[in-house]
Order: sequence, then C-alpha cells, then structure tokens
Amino acid sequence: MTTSVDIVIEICGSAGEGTISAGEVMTRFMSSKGYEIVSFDSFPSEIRGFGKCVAHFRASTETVLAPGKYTDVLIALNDAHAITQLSGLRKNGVLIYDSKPPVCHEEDRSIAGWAEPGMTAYGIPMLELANKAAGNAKGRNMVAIGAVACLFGIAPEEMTAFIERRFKGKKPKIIESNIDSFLLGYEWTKTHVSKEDPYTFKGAEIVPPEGEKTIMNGNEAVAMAAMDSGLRLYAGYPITPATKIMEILSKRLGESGGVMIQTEDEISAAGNVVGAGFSGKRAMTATSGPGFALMGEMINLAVMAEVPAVIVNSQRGGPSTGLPTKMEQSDLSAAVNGGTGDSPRVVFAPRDVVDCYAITCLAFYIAEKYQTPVVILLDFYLSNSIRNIDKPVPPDAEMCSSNVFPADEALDDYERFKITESGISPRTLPGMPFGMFVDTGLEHNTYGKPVYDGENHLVMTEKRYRKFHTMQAELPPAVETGTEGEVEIGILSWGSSSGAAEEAVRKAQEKGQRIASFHCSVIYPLPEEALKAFSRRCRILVVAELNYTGQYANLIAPVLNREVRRLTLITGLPMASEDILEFIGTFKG
Amino acid sequence: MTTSVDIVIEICGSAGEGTISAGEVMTRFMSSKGYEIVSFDSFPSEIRGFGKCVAHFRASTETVLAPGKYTDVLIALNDAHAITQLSGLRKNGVLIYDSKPPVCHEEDRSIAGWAEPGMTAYGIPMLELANKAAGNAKGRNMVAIGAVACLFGIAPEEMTAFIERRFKGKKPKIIESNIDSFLLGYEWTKTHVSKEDPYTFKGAEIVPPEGEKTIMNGNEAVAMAAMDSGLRLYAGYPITPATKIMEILSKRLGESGGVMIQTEDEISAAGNVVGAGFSGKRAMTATSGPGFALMGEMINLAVMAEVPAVIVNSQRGGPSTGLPTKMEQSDLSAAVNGGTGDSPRVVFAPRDVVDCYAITCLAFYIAEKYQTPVVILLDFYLSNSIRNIDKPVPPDAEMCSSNVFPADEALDDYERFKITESGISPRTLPGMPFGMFVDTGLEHNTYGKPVYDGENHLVMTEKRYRKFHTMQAELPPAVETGTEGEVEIGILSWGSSSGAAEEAVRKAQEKGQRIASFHCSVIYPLPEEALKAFSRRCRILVVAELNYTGQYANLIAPVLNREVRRLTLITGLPMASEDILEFIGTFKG
Amino acid sequence: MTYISDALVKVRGEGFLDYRTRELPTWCPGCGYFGIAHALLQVVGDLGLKNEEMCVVSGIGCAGRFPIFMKVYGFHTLHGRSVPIASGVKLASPELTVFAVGGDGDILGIGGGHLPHIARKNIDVTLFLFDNSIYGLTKGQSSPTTPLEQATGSHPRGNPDTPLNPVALALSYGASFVARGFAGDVEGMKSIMHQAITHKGFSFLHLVSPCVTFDKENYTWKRLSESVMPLPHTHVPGDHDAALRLARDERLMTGLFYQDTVRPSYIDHLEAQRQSV
Amino acid sequence: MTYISDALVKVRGEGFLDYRTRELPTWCPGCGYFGIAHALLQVVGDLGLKNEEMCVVSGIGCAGRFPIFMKVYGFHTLHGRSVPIASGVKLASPELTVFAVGGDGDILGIGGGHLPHIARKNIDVTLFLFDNSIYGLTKGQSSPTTPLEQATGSHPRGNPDTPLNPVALALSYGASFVARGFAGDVEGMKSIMHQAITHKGFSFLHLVSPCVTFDKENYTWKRLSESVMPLPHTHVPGDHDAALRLARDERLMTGLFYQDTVRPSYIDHLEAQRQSV
Ligand SMILES: Cc1ncc(C[n+]2csc(CCOP(=O)(O)OP(=O)(O)O)c2C)c(N)n1
Ligand SMILES: Cc1ncc(C[n+]2csc(CCOP(=O)(O)OP(=O)(O)O)c2C)c(N)n1
Ligand code: SF4
Ligand code: SF4
Ligand SMILES: [Mg+2]
Ligand SMILES: [Mg+2]
Repeated sequence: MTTSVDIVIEICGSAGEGTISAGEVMTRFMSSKGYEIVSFDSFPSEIRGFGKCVAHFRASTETVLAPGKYTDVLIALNDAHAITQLSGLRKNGVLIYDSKPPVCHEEDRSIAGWAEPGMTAYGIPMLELANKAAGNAKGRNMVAIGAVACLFGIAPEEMTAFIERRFKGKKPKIIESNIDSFLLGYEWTKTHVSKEDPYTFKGAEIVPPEGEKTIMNGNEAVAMAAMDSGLRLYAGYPITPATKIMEILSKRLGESGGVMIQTEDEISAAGNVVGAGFSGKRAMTATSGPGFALMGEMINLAVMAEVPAVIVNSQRGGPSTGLPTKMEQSDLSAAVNGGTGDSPRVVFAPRDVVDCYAITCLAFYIAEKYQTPVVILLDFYLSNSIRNIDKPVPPDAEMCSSNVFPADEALDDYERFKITESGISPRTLPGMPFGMFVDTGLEHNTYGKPVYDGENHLVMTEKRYRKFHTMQAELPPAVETGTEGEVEIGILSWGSSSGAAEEAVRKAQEKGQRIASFHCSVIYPLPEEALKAFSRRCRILVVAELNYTGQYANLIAPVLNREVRRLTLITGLPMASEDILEFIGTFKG
Repeated sequence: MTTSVDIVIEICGSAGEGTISAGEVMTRFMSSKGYEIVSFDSFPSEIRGFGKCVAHFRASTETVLAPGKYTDVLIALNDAHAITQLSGLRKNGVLIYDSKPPVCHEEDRSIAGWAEPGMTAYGIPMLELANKAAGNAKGRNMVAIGAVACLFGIAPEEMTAFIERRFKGKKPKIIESNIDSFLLGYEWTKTHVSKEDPYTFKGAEIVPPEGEKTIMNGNEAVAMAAMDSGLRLYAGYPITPATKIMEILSKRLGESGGVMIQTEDEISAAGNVVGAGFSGKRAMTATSGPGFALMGEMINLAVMAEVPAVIVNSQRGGPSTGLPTKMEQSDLSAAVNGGTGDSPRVVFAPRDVVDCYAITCLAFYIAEKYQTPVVILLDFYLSNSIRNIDKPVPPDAEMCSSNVFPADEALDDYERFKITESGISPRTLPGMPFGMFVDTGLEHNTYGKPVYDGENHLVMTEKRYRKFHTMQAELPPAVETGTEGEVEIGILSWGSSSGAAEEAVRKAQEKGQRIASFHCSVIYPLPEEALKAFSRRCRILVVAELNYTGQYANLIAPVLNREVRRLTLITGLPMASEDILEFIGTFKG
Repeated sequence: MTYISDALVKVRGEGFLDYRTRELPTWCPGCGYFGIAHALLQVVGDLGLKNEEMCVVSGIGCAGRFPIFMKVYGFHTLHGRSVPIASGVKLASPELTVFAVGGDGDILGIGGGHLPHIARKNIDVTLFLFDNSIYGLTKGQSSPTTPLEQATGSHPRGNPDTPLNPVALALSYGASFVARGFAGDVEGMKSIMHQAITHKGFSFLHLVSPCVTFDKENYTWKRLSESVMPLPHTHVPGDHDAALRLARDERLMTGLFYQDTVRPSYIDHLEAQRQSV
Repeated sequence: MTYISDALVKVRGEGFLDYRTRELPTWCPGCGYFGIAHALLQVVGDLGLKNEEMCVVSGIGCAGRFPIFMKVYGFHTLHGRSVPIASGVKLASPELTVFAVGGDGDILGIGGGHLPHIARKNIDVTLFLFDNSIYGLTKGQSSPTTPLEQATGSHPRGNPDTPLNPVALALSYGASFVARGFAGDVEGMKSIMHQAITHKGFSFLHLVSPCVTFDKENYTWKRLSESVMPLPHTHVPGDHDAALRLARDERLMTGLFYQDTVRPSYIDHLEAQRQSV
C-alpha cells in the first residue's frame, strides 16, 4: 500500500548543539529520496550564547509550497528552548526528547511535563547514547535522527549511506562517530520504544525524481544563475543572510575568469558593480537591509546615468540591525520608493528557489537591455531554504547579451541618451573606437552634457520611465490560481509568501470556497492591468505579506483605488497557508 | 490716489554679471518698504561657465503666496539667456535691455528683435553708463535698477539710502560706484526714455509694516528656529541648497556655547546628531537629496533605538546629483518610505518662510518628546526665497524641553522601552545616576536587551507606531481654504506648493467656482481623518506637486481609495497659481 | 534578566559587579575579548569613574557587543559608525567620558572613513579597536587586518589584500594618543587604557586579540603570545617619527607609541577661538 | 554642441583636439586645474594611448568636471565615489586604462574610506587628486587639507581641524606608487603622470592646485610657487621609509616619492592564486 504523506518536523536546540546541521542532513536526505521538501532554519545572530536554534522542515509526497505552520514531530535537543515551540506542535503531535539531558533540569523544566495529553512523547537517552558512541555529547543530534528513522520508517542503511556521501572528505573518525550515534539511536528506539503515534513515511508514494535534479537553496540558485548569466564581477560585503552568495562566488567565479572582490563597505560594493556595468560587463552585489540602506545613492546614480546593475537584497527583520536571522518582507517600500528624486528601478521578488534562478537570469538581461539597476528581493527564508529542483536550464545567448548598440551611421552625431519610443537609447561601451561620451549623475541632454532646463528634464525623465513601460512586454506575467471568474476572496501576495497563498487557496477551494490567488515576481514596474483585472473579479481582496504596515498593499493602492484587507505578520517566520486560512476564516459572510 | 499693485519682475543674466545680487537688492528694498515679496532665484550649479541666472520676484500690495508664473518686467543683462525667458513675459509686458551690450551680438541675436509687438522694449546703454560710473562693466546691474526705479516710480534717494545700509562695511569705493551706477541709470532713463507701459509702483497702497518685521529666507528661518529651540550641536556637510544653514550656524551657534562641526560626510553628520540626541542634547543636520540618500541607515537606527534627531532635507532636482540648483519636490517617498524595515519617522514640510520657523521648533519638540527622528522637507525655492515676516516668537520652555523622564520608583526595575499606551517610554540620559541602559539598533525587549522572538518584535513595533498615533493630537491641523461644504474641485498640495494652490483657489473662487484647497505641514503621520473628510466633500480631487510620479498622490492613495487627478510638474521652478488654474481649466464640465 | 549567578559573584568577590552587568557574554569561550573587557572594567574602577558618567558607543560585530556587559550608558549602534556617534555624544555632552568600541572590520573597513577625521579634529573620545584580524560575527571573512594569503571564508584561496597597519594609520592621521595592547596581557592593557582615558583629546588603542573560532592560522593565542613584545624602554612617546618607525616594524610592539600632551582637544580649540574674537 | 571655436583650434595647432573635447571649461579663469588638465592631455598623447581605451571616472566638485573636457569614455559619478567605481571598471575590464579623478573633499573627505582599500589591494587605477585645499564647487568651505586656522565659509573664525597629509596617507595605506605635482609645473606633472600611468598597480598622484576664487590665503599661486620644491635628487623611489619621512617634511616636495615595481596588481595576484591551485 502506498499513500500520500505530509509531515512537518522541527528540531530545536541551543546554539552549538548541531540543531541546524541535523536539520540539513534530514532535509537533504529526504529530498534525495524524492520527497518534496520545504525547510526553514531560525537561529540567533550571536556566535555563541545559548540562543534558540530551530530547524524546521516539511516533507511531502505532494507538491508543497510553504513551510507548515504547525509541527507534527518536535525533537527537543534543549528543553528550555523547545518548550517555547510546543505551542506550534499539533494536539496529536509527537515529541522526542532527551530523557537524560546534558543539563539537569528541575522537574518542572523538563519538556515532557509540558506536553499536552493528546501528544505522544518519546524519551530517548540521547546524551548517554552519544557518549557511548563517541565519548562526548556531540552526537546527540545524530542519535535523535536515529530515533526518527526508527519511529517513522526510514531505512537505516539508506541513511548511513547518505551520511557517508554527505560527509565525504571529513576525517573518518568524524564520519564514524556520526554513523555510530545514528545507529545507536536507531537500535535503542527499536528495542525500547513502542510506537504509539500515527505518523510514518512507510509506504509513502514517492514520485521518483524525474530528469536531473539538484538540491539547492535560494542563495545557491542566485549565485549559480549569476555565473550562468556571464557574471564578470561580484563585489560584496558580508552580511546575514546574503554572505553565502559571496562565499560561493569567491570559490567559483575565478574559474571562469571572473573576479570576486570583498569591498570595504556596501557603498563600494555597489560602486564596483556600477563601474563594471558602465564598462559593459555583468556585475552583481548582494546584501541585506542595513547594507541596502547604504546603497541608495549609488542606485540613484545608476538610474540617472542609465547603467545596468544587479543588486540582491535578502531581507531580514528590521528596521536597523533589527533581527538579523529572522524572516521578514519589509524592504519593499525602500526598494521601490527609497530613491531620492524620481528614481525608477526594476524590483523583482522571486517566489521560490526555482524562481530565484529564473529571476536572477532575467535580472541580468533586463538590467543590460534597459540600462537600469535591478533589485532582487530575496529574504532570510528563501536564502536558506533548501529545495530539490530540476536542474535549471542556463540562459541562452540572447539572454546573455542584451546590449543595444547604435548603428554605424548613428555614430556620426552620436547621442548616447537619444530619445526613443522605447526609452532605450543605443549604448556604446568603453573600448569601442567611436561613440565616446561622458556619463553623469547630473541631468543631461541626449549627448550626456549636463543641462538644467525644465524642458530637457521632463523629456529625459519621461524617457527614463518609458523604459519601464516597454519592458512590461517581456516580463513574466502575473500568476493566478484557484477558482476562475468571479470569486468571493482574492489573495494577493508577493515573494516567498506566495507559496502559502497558493496552498491556502487550494485548501479553501477543496472546501468549496470561491477563492483565487494572485502573484507576480515583478514588483516594479507594477503589473497594473493584471492587478486591475484580478481586483475586478474579487469581492474581497486580501493582501498577505510579512511586514507591519502592509507595504505591498500601499504600493498597489494607487492602482486598485479600493479597500483591501491586510494580513500583515511579523513573527520572524515564513508565511504558512494556515496563517492565511485562519485570517480569512474570521471574515463574516 | 492709492491703488493695489502686483508686479512680477525678472532679471536674467549669465553667471558673474550680478544678476542674483541685483535681485536681492531689489527684493530686500521692496520688502523694507512694506511690499509683500516672493522671490525665487535660479542659477547654474557650476562656479563659472556662462550659465543662465534668473532672479525672479513678485512685489505686491496684497498677500502673495507664490511666485508668478508670468513676468511683467524682464530685465536682460544677457540677451542670449534672456531670449529663453521671453516666453514667460506677458504679451503686454516690459522688456529692459542693454542697447549696447558687452558682447557684440549679430543682429538677429539681440533680444529687442525677439520681443513681441505688444511688449514695450526700453533699450538702456547699461555697459556705457556702468563704464562711466566706475570704469568697468560691473555696475551694469545697478544701472538696470536705476532704470527700473525711474520707469516704475521708485524714489531714487530711498534706494541710495538703502544701498548704503545694505553694503555697510564694504569698501567706500564699492558703495560709491554702486550708487553712481544706479544714479546714472536713473538719470539717463529720465532724460531719454518716454514711458509707454502701464506698470507702476507709484501710489501703491502699501500696508505699513506692523510690529517688528524681519527679512529672511527659509534657510535663515530654520537656522534661527534651531538656535531658539536650544540647539547644542549642528553637524553638516556642504551641499546646495542647504549649505547656508551650516554657514549661518557656524557663525552664530558658538555664541550660545553650542558646537558646529563640519563632518567628513553625511553619514557622519547624521551620526553626530544621533549621538548628541542619545546624550539628551538637541542636534540637527541639513542636507539635500544625495546626502539624504546616505543618511538612510542612520535614520533607521534612530527609529529603532528611539533617539531624537532633526534632519533637514532641502530638496532639489533629482535623481542622483540631478539638478543641484533647481526646484523640485521629489524626495517625499524617500523621506517617508525610504527606510528598510518598518521604519516610521516624522516628516514635516513647511509651506513658507514663517512655517519654516514654526515647523523647525515643532520638530525639535516632537523629536525629543516622541524619541524619534524628524525629517523636515525644505526645497530649493523655500531655502532661498526671501520674505518679510513678523519677528517670530521663540518657543516657550515646554517646547524647549520635552523629555519624558521616569518616576523615581520606576528606576528600581527600569525599563527604558517600557510598553505604554502612548507608545512613549520614559527615558533616562547619560549622566543620570540611575537608569543606565544599553540602547541598540537590534530589536530588543523593554529593557533594551536584544531579543529576537516574534511576540516581542510585534509588541515593540506596535509601540513604535503607536507614538505616531499619540502625537497626532498635538500636531498642526490641516488647513483648508476656499468654498465650504461640497465643492466641484478640491486641490491637495504640500510644502511650498500650497501657496500656489491657495492663491489659485482664491482666484477661481472669485470667478464663481466651488473650489477648495487642502494643505498639511505634517506629511507623516498622515492626517487620515482630515484627508478623508476633505475627499468626501470634493467631486474631483487634484493633487498638485513638483515631481514626476505624483509622490504625495501615491502616499495618500491607501487613505483615499479613489481616483485623483495628478498635476505633476518638473520644470525646475516653484509652482505658480497659474499652473493650477491652467490645469483645472482643461477639465470638462 | 540576571544571568550571572550570585554564586559566581561571590567567587569573584566584592566589586565584581561595580562596572559589570549580569549579562552573560555572547562571546566564545577562549575569545581574546574577555581579556580586553576584564582590563577595561578594572581600569575604570581604578580611575574611580562614575558609571553614569561614562558612555560607551559601539558598532556591530562580536566586539560591538561589549557595552552589553558594562554598567554604563551604552549605545550599540551601526556597523562602522561608533566613531561619528561617539563624537556627537562628546561634542554635545562634554562632561561625559566617552568610549568608542569596534572590531577591525567596524573601524577600518566600513567605518574607515571616519577615523582620519576624529583623529585630526582631536575629539576627546577613547577608541578601543578590538582587532582579531577577522570578521567574527559574520563567521570568518577577511578583514582589513587579515594577513596576506590567510584562507578565510571569503577568500578560501588566500586573502589577496595587503593588511592595513592600524597604529601607523592612527599616527598618520595625527591622533594625539596612540597605543597598542595585547588581549593576553591584562596589565599592559590596563596601563595604556589608564593613560588613554585620562588623555585630553582623541586616543586610539589598538588591542590585538585572537578569534579562537574563525582564525586558526595567524592571530592565535600561541602565535600572538610568541610574537608580541613591549616597545623599547628608550622610546619617548613625544617622538612622532620614532613612533611611526616602530609602528611600521615587522614586530608587534605594545605600549604607548605616541602622545601629544599639548594640543588642545576639539572643544578646547573652539573655545579658544571663541575667546579670541 | 561645439564650444571651442575653430579659430582657437588653429591657434593651438595640430593635435589640440586629439584628446580634448570642444566643451568650454566650467572653471574660473586662473584656476590651477587648467594646468593639470593641460599636462594630462599631453601625457596621454605622448604615451600614444587610444582615446577609447581610456576610462576617466570622476567624483563631484570642480575637479570632478574634468572628464567633460577629455575625449575618452568618461563617467562623472557621485561625490566621493570615483575610487570604487573606477575599481569596478578596471576589475571587470582590465584591458582599459582607468583614471580616477577627484578633489580633496571628494577623495579625502566623503570618499576617504575607499582610499586605503584600493591602495592595499593595488588595483591598477591611476588616481589624480586635485588638491586645492578647499571645497570649490560648493563655494569655499573647509576641506580635509585646509590649513589650520584659515578662514573659510564654514569656519569664519578659522578652520579648527588639523589638515591631512595626502602623500603620507597614501604611503601608509601601502600604495605602490605615490607622487606629488604642482599645477604650476606642467613639465614636472607630465613626468610623474607618465610614470604613474605606466605603473602596474595603484598609483596615487597628489596634485596641488590653487583655487583662485575661494582661497586667497594659503594655496595661492604666489605662496605655492614660493614653497614648492622638488624632492632631493638623492631620493630613491624604492625607499619607503625615506619617502614617508620626506612626505612628512614641512616643505611641499614634488616628484616621485615611492614606487614598488615588484608587487603584483590585484588582478595579477588573483591570477597567480588561480594558477597555483
Ligand atoms: C551595514 C552593515 N553591513 C554589514 C553588516 C554585517 N556585519 C555585522 S558584524 C560584521 C563584521 C564584524 O567584524 P569586526 O568588525 O571585525 O568585528 P568582530 O566580530 O570581529 O569583533 C559585519 C560585516 C552589518 N551589520 N551592517
Ligand atoms: C553626497 C553629496 N554630498 C555633498 C555634495 C555637494 N558637493 C558637491 S562638490 C562638493 C565638494 C567639492 O570639493 P572638492 O571635492 O575639494 O572639489 P573641488 O570643487 O574643490 O574641486 C560638495 C560638498 C554632493 N554633490 N553629494
Ligand atoms: S567568533 Fe571569534 S571574536 Fe567572536 S566571540 Fe567567538 S572567538 Fe570571539
Ligand atoms: S571655484 Fe576654485 S577650484 Fe573651482 S573652478 Fe573656480 S578657481 Fe577652480
Ligand atoms: Mg574583527
Ligand atoms: Mg577641493
């Protein structure tokens, strides 16, 4: 008998207990088996200090689009922290805890005492077993995985084989003690625990991975897409959650003759990118809120001087240094409207790891062809969330070189900023023997010469905005799911929250609701027509996003000119379909 | 016979010809006589280079709220530049030009040939007379003023007395040659020109200045208000049009024991202000677009750490370095929505020079009491526009110290960021023996300790926004003028454009239109109730502002949820009532 | 909210909490920063400074977390901006004793543009540069002081950027007080900290410290302990040329490189200008 | 669009417009920048550089306007950012000859945080610092090189900030080529410009120039002409210590202070690392 399975597992410990790495082993293993996986980690921003770590993942035989809001299985490596996660555990969920934990808790601080009656609690002597396997507490996380494997029907030999592959290159002793810990956990559970809960992966109807698959997170997808798009310069400054993009490219960009430079700050990083873009080469930087705030003036320059630049902002909790390791979607206003002056820039927000790749390729194409900065809004969740995806198809030659060059005869009286219907002016690059010009962040005439009269300013401003109209034709369309035609409720969301919205719509539709979702990976230019059309067919509009003020709702207000209901969450977690279902559940007929 | 007069005069020359200083002499003189004056200068951003300079002013016996769009009298010091100003001269306007100009123009390049038939053109040998008076061309501007005085009935002895006062302290030779040039211009005109136009100041019904008057521009008003509000630190970096604020304070702040520091950049300027604010002292910086773009991260810090800071942004044409010496209102979005994260800050936009003083005093009060950054949006016009105003009343003691300190008993378990109904937490300052705490740009709990859980983040975010709700009660209300009750057209405007809107409404009303204007010097928090109430009584809503995208219209869209018509101008000039009247003139029944 | 147990307070004895909050550090066991903190807390005690009259302004990084442990008015600000913010505190409230604290990335990387100017203006702030030659908090990328060719998170093939010399820079900027300490030498640090805090004008303290978690190559306890040496006894802190020469020496010397006891601080300078008008 | 008349072109003779656009300068008559521009345009001609293979990146200021006059690919960018933008051009397009141009405010004030890093990375850009010791374009405020006590627009009572020494800084940052020229000495400038442009790696040119409009006190033609003197003939450009000593001398010396001909440029360094893997 095969069956469909959808289980949410959470491992919770304190910094230094291997929580996140246990999560990674589990998700990558399940993924390699063909499960659909959505994972989400959460950890403190301090290097040490006993902060709470949570590795959360959902493994399903069906397509899953968002992490689960409620947990089926909670694995407690640290009782004090895990107690705070209990409220998310389903009433009939499973708790796996260390029956002999490393710190001797007072009675009322053991998590077992906090589990509610309907829950099943399994105590495993993780510390003891880890000590037995390797002489220290380090293997507790692997003991826990052993218990999970045993309880939920994962073949131990498959897991040990995976561990061997995964840790290849590490010292044999380390690999060995990991495997030993795992096996001890497995065996102990097998002999001492009698399963009482209904959850299992056994007999799961796994769709065997078709075609070539690859496991990656959003940061990896962006880095890979940039390389595939012909990146010549990456300039960056470390900042969570974007640092990994730099570290990946630092390893790999050199192989293709590109350069990765770690700059002294984010202004310089953005400056290097603009310089490279001016010289006609593809370049990128990646940062997060505080760094993005520093790049504003440079982005404005790229707008005015019409220089391509790709800037990734992986959003985290704000404002200011804020919550460096928490999820939030609150840099939307800053990305779209943060520029001084009338300063249009393209803003994309990919919805998932696959989209991270596609949108990054598109960003390079659009930046170059339309001579404009492009901001890609990732977020903490997307940057770190691991998915098993089809090996992405690299961009073709046209995508990889989208420069618009002037015709030879135009070079006689060459106007670098020529007024055109499309708004795109033909562009020359340093090194080309004709077509020299001086670019500037001052307002300028069609030749690039600084000019301050009002007529010229208007014409040039119109031209700069016209490009955004022109590009609409080749930008990805909005995606609507759910009921067609007139609906009761329409849910608008953006970026990584749109998976939850689609999932919520699917579930609500199954219950007979007339409901639809709307999502567009293109934030600016706004898909005005699509927004209006969607709005027309919805009685109630909900805008669901992860910030306090409803930044997307504000952004589209001048287009919609109607009341919307705002679902705004700032919990530090990605959005789940349950969040949306619960919100619309409160609506009165 | 006395009569009401309203004349717009423009002097146009090239850089280095004394255009702007001639304008200043005239405006200050007329102002001292009791005329209502609105002036506006426009000049190139280069030090040299023959760029066009225009000194534009309107002198009236009535209250005037905006510069005139059309010119009555155009004085050409440079024909090539002045020709481009002819389109703004009234069909029956007056042209005064140099009949023997310093550069020998070809026939068709003399401005006299371009004047339209209805115009009156007076040729004055300015160069010749200047040479006669002082042996060089420098006095051409004073010769022109002499001609103006003679043609329009200004008593020469009053003007020479004024020049003597104005140039007091300069070398006697300079004063003398200025006066000689003026008098030669006056006399020559008297003997050689027969007046043919209808314009005159003679018999003007001047309201003699009541009470103590003082002539100042917006920059001076801001600087004076800051001093009167107890400024202890001004930190700044030069940038047009804000530099003068620094230069004024550099002279005067020291006298009161305050410090003016010229920093290495705008980040440091804002940082110094935040440091001073943290220590409990009033501090300010002033900048323009490019510098403001650099301050974003620091403003976010002040939001999160709840530190008072006053930041003046005198807007100029953008984006990027843009049009440094042109008028524009295009930093509104950046000021309100430019922060990464949910980052609320107060944004004020004074409407005129008087308001510059009042709003600056209010800014210090609000910043301190509500522990928040306050952005004051000036603009190029307001910064430089000279008005003769009632001597402003300095803020009282309460306005000058609005700190909220904790009660003694609260110091036992002192929560610096205590959750309160008002959102304002009691605050201690360095030096106070109890109540030490560590402030931070990280999200924190009520004690200031960094904490990353979602519940706390929500509560603190709510608290930070709640302050903005609380302060509404003591912010200046919106001002509506024009027809009461239901109207055909309602005009919303902001900042220095609102004078033009009020004037337009007055004129349209005189013609029998049902029309009203709405203005609020408080941009954020949005005056939601007032906006809604105004919207309800207007059939058509117009939002008039000086940027391309309609930034204020976008900002209020989520409040209004209705269509508005956007009057968006980016001519580099301040708004005139004619701009609005012409716009609404195009509406169909 | 109290994390250091009463038991530990007893062991450490009377006065342990005079300048220390009960917050547990977020630093790794063995981190050199403990030594720096230890020295500083003792020095302010020796100087008898009042807690509330000190203001400690820090940037972001492991070093930036320092104010959390100190019982003063603290401000944990932005990455790279402790210098301008501390300047603002001092200029507006000259009665306070103001410290600026930051890591090598903080002070010499993103904040490197501010350092020349606080030095040449001689604003009376004491700057504690916690130099572990790595970006600690972001987990081990190259910093402006990372030795050439060291493998780091951002440069797995080896750091290609020649490191800066913080003491030489501070001297070139015209800082009126420049000294170096080593996290393993608490007494040495105490001595220069004492002098720095009492110095009128800007003081620059370069404090070399191992990051035990992300640097196993160069700035380790072992290698630093072996290589650090005191300045020659003959060195006179008034001799700027000698100070610069010694700062540029291959060997890592500790102690007071330079002090100008005559030059007025920024505020005193303004005051003198005011008087003379 | 053409502003320089054919008549003038005839007077100046053949080749005058080889590297010069016909734009009229926005500089004041008598400004020292004319001398610098003159020298540079001649040097690139002497070197036979192709116009289109040069990229001139400038900041904002009177100095920043320089690219407008030169027939190359120019980029007039942001105040203080010529250095990072020029770096990006060079790293992405190493085949170009890249110049960065800026004033003293541009390079040492708002942009001062970038200078140490382009120097220590040794990115192959030639930096022309047009130092008039004043903020020209914003009409005469103090700059990081304004002499102490000079009265300026922002400091009418006298500048209270000790000026920075650009040559000493560049040396301390580890720049591999450091020289100084004087706007009144075209031949001297030509010689160091020639060497700087052909140098592999970062080169720093400190070009002292009067602002005739806003500085009547110190950096005037008269005072500079009197005080500027060439470096001693005995000076060897490989001697870093001597270079630093001479840079710190009271007297304003011109010529090549330092050159390291061995150190690889940033890109060459990366290439070597790549090869060695
Ligand atoms: C504007 C900005 N950019 C980047 C970061 C991320 N960040 C935090 S700490 C840090 C560097 C820490 O290194 P260092 O200053 O040497 O301090 P350490 O942790 O080594 O003590 C970085 C890059 C940030 N918080 N803000
Ligand atoms: C971010 C920013 N801040 C300030 C300015 C205003 N500004 C333009 S040029 C300049 C200084 C010019 O001085 P310097 O760099 O020495 O060049 P110079 O004009 O003397 O050649 C300033 C402050 C600006 N354009 N951008
Ligand atoms: S990461 Fe390094 S610097 Fe940071 S606390 Fe740990 S040892 Fe110290
Ligand atoms: S203001 Fe000074 S630097 Fe600028 S062009 Fe004039 S003389 Fe030269
Ligand atoms: Mg460090
Ligand atoms: Mg200068």
